[in-house]
Amino acid sequence: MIRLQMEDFDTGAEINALHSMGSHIGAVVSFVGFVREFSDESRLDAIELEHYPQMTQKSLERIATEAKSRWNIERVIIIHRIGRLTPDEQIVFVGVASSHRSEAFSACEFVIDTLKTQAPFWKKECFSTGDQWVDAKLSDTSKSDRWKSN
Amino acid sequence: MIRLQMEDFDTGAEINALHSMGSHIGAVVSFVGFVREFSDESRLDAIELEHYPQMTQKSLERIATEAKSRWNIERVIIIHRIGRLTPDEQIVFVGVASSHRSEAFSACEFVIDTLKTQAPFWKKECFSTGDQWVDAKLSDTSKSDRWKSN
Amino acid sequence: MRIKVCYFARLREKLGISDEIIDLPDNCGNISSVRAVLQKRDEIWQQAFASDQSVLSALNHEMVTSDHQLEAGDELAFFPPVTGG
Amino acid sequence: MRIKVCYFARLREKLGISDEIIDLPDNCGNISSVRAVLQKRDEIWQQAFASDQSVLSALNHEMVTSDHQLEAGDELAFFPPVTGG
Repeated sequence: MIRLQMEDFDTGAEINALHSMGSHIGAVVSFVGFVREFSDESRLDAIELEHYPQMTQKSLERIATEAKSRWNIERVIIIHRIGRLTPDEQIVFVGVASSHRSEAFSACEFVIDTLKTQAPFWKKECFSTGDQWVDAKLSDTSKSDRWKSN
Repeated sequence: MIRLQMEDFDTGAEINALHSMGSHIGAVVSFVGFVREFSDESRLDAIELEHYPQMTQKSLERIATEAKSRWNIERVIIIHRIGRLTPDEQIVFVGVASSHRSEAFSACEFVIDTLKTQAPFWKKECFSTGDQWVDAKLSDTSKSDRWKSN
Repeated sequence: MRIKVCYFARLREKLGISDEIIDLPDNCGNISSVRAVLQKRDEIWQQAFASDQSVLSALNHEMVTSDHQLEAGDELAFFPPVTGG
Repeated sequence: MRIKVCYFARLREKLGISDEIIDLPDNCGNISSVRAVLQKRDEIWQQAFASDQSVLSALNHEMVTSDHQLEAGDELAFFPPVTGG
């Protein structure tokens, strides 16, 4: 299940929802990403998340589908917020439910790593001194690439 | 932070607590384990969790400390329930906060894998036809052993 | 042939446009050719598309490489490397 | 010398005892020796400790192997492989 939204989400409720989707689910692994308070040395006022509306949903569904085809997992929930977010707010949730915990760990990490290099979101950091688009990180590319050889 | 308790816990609150422990924490990875409804083919009434009170806390602290020494992570929360739990109840929470998500994933999986073979808990499954101690799984031993060679 | 082209994020701001319809010669070919056409507009466009790595492409909402062929009615998008999550 | 011995879970139920104080010869040695002493009690104790793998040991609240030496005042625990989480 994919959700794109401006509003915040309730991590505990999502984890319970994942678990309640099947009677043999014993494990839920989740990742939550937050807006940091500082970027380098500067205090952030906010971030703004732009995305490509016609493509985003499809792109995240494709990532979830690939995770399900590669690992023995039951459900995936991806929630990504868009718009303006202030420090400490939640940005993204990836939750995976499975009867096998190691598969849930791999699938969850795969989804967030792949999202970071494939899903059409762009972050702008807003400082009191002006705005700045965030540069893509080389480390994200290598984390994502690592799943290709598996 | 280690907690052993009879009561349920609020996963979302724990994840928020982990995040609020530091301004540069961008990622929280968590694992939640649940009581399954069925064991093999039989419907469970409940499970009972016995532990070794003088040892349990120390054992979990040692696992959390080892995780912190091996990965660049900020905080670890481990919550394990004891006593009688019914199907769908939460048993265990492992949450790891970090500025680096891949370290958080590894540390979280290490903690739950190690807990499953090192922490002194024993599960008994209660069926309408009688009770049955759970056998340790060989797969848990191999998951735990895998961290030794890393 | 006619296609829609969209621009996002830093690229959108630099070029001052979020989307447009452009007419291409029928045998214009692949995405690289469109980039070449756009680069001829002016200095800003030339620079914006100068590096292959700093501009990614999606064709009909799928990430693709620049050698992908185009068809009439396609929606082509250009954007910087993504930074969500 | 005197030590405390604790039993947990399936082992506790099988033996019908959760803990006891036992007196050992001063040079009794290691955990294996204690196991040997306990196995002599009767058929049930003999069987319970028959397999090395099915009974783990903790000495003063740390998991240890059976070759660990004992000292007076130690708390020794025997239990089946753990199944928490």
